[in-house]
Amino acid sequence: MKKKKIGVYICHCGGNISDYVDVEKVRQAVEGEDIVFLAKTTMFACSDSNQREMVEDIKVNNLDGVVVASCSPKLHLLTFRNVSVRADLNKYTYVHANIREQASWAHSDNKTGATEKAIHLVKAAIAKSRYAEALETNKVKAIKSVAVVGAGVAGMKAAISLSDKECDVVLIEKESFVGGRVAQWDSLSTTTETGKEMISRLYNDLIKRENITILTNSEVIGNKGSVGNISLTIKKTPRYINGSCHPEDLKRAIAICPVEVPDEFNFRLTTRKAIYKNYPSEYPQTPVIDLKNCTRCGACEKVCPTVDFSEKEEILDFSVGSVLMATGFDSYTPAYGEFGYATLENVITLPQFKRLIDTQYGKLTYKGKEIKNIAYIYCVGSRQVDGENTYCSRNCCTSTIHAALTAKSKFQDINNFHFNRGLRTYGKQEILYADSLRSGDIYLQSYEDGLPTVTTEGKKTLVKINDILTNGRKMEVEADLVVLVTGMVPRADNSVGSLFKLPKGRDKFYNEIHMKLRPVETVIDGITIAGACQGPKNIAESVNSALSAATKSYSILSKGELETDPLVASIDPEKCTWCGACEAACPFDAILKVETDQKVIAEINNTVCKGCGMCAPVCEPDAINLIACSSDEIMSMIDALA
Amino acid sequence: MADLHKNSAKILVFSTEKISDPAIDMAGLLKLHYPPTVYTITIPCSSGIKSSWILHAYQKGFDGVFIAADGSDCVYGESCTEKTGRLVGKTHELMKAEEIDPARLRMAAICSVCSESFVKQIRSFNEYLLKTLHP
Amino acid sequence: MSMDVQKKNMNYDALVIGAGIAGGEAALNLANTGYKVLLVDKELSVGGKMIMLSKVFPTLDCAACITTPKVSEISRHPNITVFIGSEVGRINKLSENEFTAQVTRKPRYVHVEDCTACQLCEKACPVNVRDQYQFGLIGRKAAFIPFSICSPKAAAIDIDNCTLCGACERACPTNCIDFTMEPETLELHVKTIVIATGFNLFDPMNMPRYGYGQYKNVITALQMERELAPTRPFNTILRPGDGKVPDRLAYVLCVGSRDASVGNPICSQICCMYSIKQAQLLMGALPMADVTIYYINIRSFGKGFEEFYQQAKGMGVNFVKGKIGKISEKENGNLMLRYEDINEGKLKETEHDLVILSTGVLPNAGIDRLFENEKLSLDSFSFIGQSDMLASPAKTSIEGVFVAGTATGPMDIPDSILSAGAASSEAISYLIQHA
Amino acid sequence: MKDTETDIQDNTNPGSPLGARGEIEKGKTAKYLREKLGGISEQAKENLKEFNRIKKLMLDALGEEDLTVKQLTERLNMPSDEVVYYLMSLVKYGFVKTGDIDDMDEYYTYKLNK
Repeated sequence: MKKKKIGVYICHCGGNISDYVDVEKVRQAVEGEDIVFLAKTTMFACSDSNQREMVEDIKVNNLDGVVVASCSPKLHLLTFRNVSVRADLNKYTYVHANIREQASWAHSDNKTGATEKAIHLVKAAIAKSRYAEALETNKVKAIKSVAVVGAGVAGMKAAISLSDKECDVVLIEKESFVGGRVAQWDSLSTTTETGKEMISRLYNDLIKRENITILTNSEVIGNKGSVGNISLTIKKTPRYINGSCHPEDLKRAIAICPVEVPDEFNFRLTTRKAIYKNYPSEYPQTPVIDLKNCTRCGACEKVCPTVDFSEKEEILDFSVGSVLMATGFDSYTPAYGEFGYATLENVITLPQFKRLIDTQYGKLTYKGKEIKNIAYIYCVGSRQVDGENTYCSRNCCTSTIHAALTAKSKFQDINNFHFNRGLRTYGKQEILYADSLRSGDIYLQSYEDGLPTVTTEGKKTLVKINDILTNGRKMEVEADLVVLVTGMVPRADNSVGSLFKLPKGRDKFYNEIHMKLRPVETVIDGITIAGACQGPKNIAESVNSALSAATKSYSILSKGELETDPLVASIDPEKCTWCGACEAACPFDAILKVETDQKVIAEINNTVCKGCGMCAPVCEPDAINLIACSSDEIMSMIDALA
Repeated sequence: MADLHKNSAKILVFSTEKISDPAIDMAGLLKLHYPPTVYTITIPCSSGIKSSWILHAYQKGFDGVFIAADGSDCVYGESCTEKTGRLVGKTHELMKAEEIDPARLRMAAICSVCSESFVKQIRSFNEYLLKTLHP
Repeated sequence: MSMDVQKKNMNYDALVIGAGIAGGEAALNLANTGYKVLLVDKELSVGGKMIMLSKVFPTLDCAACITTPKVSEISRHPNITVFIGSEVGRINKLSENEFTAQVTRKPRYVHVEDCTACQLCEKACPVNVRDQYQFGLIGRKAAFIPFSICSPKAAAIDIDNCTLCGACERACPTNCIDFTMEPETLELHVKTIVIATGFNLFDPMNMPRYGYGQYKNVITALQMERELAPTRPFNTILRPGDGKVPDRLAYVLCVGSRDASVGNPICSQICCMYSIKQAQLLMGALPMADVTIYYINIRSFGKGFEEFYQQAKGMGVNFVKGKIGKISEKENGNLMLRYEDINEGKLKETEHDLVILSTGVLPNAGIDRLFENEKLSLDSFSFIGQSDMLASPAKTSIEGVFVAGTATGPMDIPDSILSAGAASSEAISYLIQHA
Repeated sequence: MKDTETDIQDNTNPGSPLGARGEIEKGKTAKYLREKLGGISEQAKENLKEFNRIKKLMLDALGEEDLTVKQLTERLNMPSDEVVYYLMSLVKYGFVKTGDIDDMDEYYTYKLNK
């Protein structure tokens, strides 16, 4: 084999690296390596001018490959692979060394150590480069269809956007009805449209589209394949109502049903029957029978002919190219006794309060008592000092002020007292805060080390605070109702997330690859995330991320074909003696037993192999190597690091 | 280099591209320091590590080898944990045969946000190796 | 006027106005889907405001590391044509998916394709004027490369300050400088438009009580951003009044935001976080310095923001809940800040040696006037109006015209990028539906 | 430069008669514009004069000894912020370099970059 000629570029990263790593010393340490034809330092390796210089260098000097030592390959591996391609090199000849996250930053306390480590890391990359060969990418047919998981506002908008782009969509909703959280709200800020009206508008748009399949009562329970061709198994629970139900029959059926259970749609403020609909205009318009609570008394069957208990659970299979996750959030449930929650009867959460004011007219009452003084305690379950939820839930300040103003305008003699920790009505939402101050709402503030308390004295409920806005004065409000401003938390049920192996961030919401470079993509190829499953967001922010994710999912598939890394396992037929150990180890059934030249050996099915390497260590005769991670490469990297 | 060895052992880390690498990167981002003689080789999945690589590292003078395993987060399936465990067991046997202290091979599950746990693990491993190998 | 307009045969699927991070992202999304895009920006480089920043919150990635690869991808994308140093003139909607737009290209006096950015012209030029890309902290030549990571990386001539001595031309090895260039106005046809014209910053000269302009050690946060950037003007942190290394720095938040008296009642959404970020960077650059942030409310609402705020507190940044009344200057250039300490309910006075004003976000006005036969509605703060703000945030009052990034109101970089994703999604859908 | 009917490529420049008109020589176009405009603006002229004056004063002063901004301010009898601006520009252009910082870690001295 002819000796390789490579170029090495060591990035200053404008000080991020060069403040701690002596990049010139690294350059000098590696320029003498036998295959290194040129070694340069550069202020920003990723800059346009350096990229051009690299292309020029490769072409002029007929380089066989390049190594860039800069930031994490998560950020710029693709950037430099593309540079190689522009210089007519195969992209797999490119090797990356991470001397920022794993050298300059990790060892910013030890410049000599960081420099030594960077030298070793670059030498290891050069060693790997010695073996890096030109590879053909695998071309995979991409199914132009996207599964959108979750039919809240984000999922619905993503589905519409994909459908507009002539992409097939299967919209999968776990609940019996679409609309998610937004369907639970009436009045929204910045618009006269109610949440329910907005959902109706989106639903009417969805159902007229032939390329969208809407599945309610449905859950993804199986997932096979990879980007371009993902086979989903979906379990669809029946509604036990066959065909469209006559409204009058339905009314009678609901009236006659003897079961009463707490209504989750109204956050358990009210009850519903076992056969139910959450609100009259709800979609789909067919009601549902909640079999978990149904006593099978048969009363509804008698008054409504469409009730059909013989319906069976269905298992459906869909093949899609990409999956867009829009599974939303849960509302934080306060701990028992947290600010009197569950121990005092007039303490409720913000979502409950919003349902309460939406469902009442004339007088505002709770548990039969008229409400005048309302105390709102902010940041319950968010910005926790002792708890795990250290993040701000972003939307609750605005949502609370909006609800408080709505209550004031809808009911008489309401006094709002806001026990906050610094209002975060960012951007134009500030206007709402100003309106609230103007309307006479009272704001009292504390720091995290002096949170308000909720106590009772006789029949009175008292909220006390040392108010920092009035020089730490002890203030006390007698509240008829205490509203705990609960924030957003990740879904407690993460079954679909774990099915797709979606990584979570420190806040336990799904994590994007990079907040600014790739904000809606996950490390799992072909799976995008949208809306509040990625972190707290308001409606407009959820929609923006939904449309971004839709564009990303679409662009992966729009060409009908996509390229995947050819980094699969390979078998040395000389060494292989077919013992079957590899076949047993492979989780993807990618290993076949074949007969050649009177010898039985293993063979890799390249289109199925995902390149995990699980087969390699179990092979007794050491006949299996992963392309680009072969024993030769790893051993030579170890030599360079030693 | 001699100076560096006084308080830092030479450790080879096998880390996985999608799960533990992001944690190690984030440790750098958060400037959670650990000894600079800790080097990472990235592989797709921890269950693909060959015993021969680990033994080679000891021959070349590494004090310790640390497997930052995917654990149950592995994108290639749940069998990863068990398979990685098995190959560590097998390697321990080989190490004993060559009279290498099996405790010089350590494994811990490092998820994509386990930066602090990674640094903690590495620091304690470093202390152990310094105590036993460079007293 | 119409005599000068050249009706070249130029058709694009989309016109993206503004090549900042939002416009760039929208252009890339459209181009990667196969559409021909014309990206227009009035500056000498693509990259907008973000490319000028040091590091960005809350991950402390350097801004250059995020912008430069995008900028590089934009400049070489086969489906993107970039007109920099260019302004969009009148726009007319002819039919459902047909707009005409005039674009005026101002002369750069340099043939970009021939320039090698060797900087010999810069060396030869005798003129020194304040560098707008360093916010006036330092000088630059009249023949100059705008900044080190600009794209295209090529020289430009600042004709207003040029003495036409010809030294640059004589020094240029590729003969790429050309003073015969003239502005030209082109009329083009596009099917859809994305507006990503970004924002302006509040000019603190409009608040005389803070002394900006008068007291030289009162600077804006954008000036501090440059002092902290890798391509920093002083190569260390100095106060511009006398070159002293500062050690008692103060941030004044909400300068020109949340303040109806200056006509901007809304919150600028980014100032708390960029100030906290700068404070963290300053703690690193000047380990002995005290950094105080005077705030009304800290709005660390985004993903990872609250943790970033707590991290700054942990590093020792001093947060004071207080409203600054007046700043006055001492003889030694230090500044006295009079403020109302909200916690103690007292008026107080503290001395600092450098004061940084965290100025707010204002609309980049004027774009609505370009539309001749349709009305582009604005909101009550003069940002571009969103016709369906919650369900389709990128839609404007004109069908086929979409809006991305801070043109609709203040937002941070991640939100700008998501908003650009939404605008390009709507534009792609529009192009497919009206093909 | 290009035929008007062709598509304009990335980053090309606005129109220029160069080449079209034989009489303007490449590399000597400043003269053309000066003649066309009938001279240059007074302000640009003044600005250049002022810069050259201050540059000379600063370089002369630093030629005698290394100085801080404060000392330069006194020698040149000009506002200290102007001194910072011009001095840092001269550092950027390579005439001056930054020396050591004083014992209080407050002010750097500056010296000629020989």
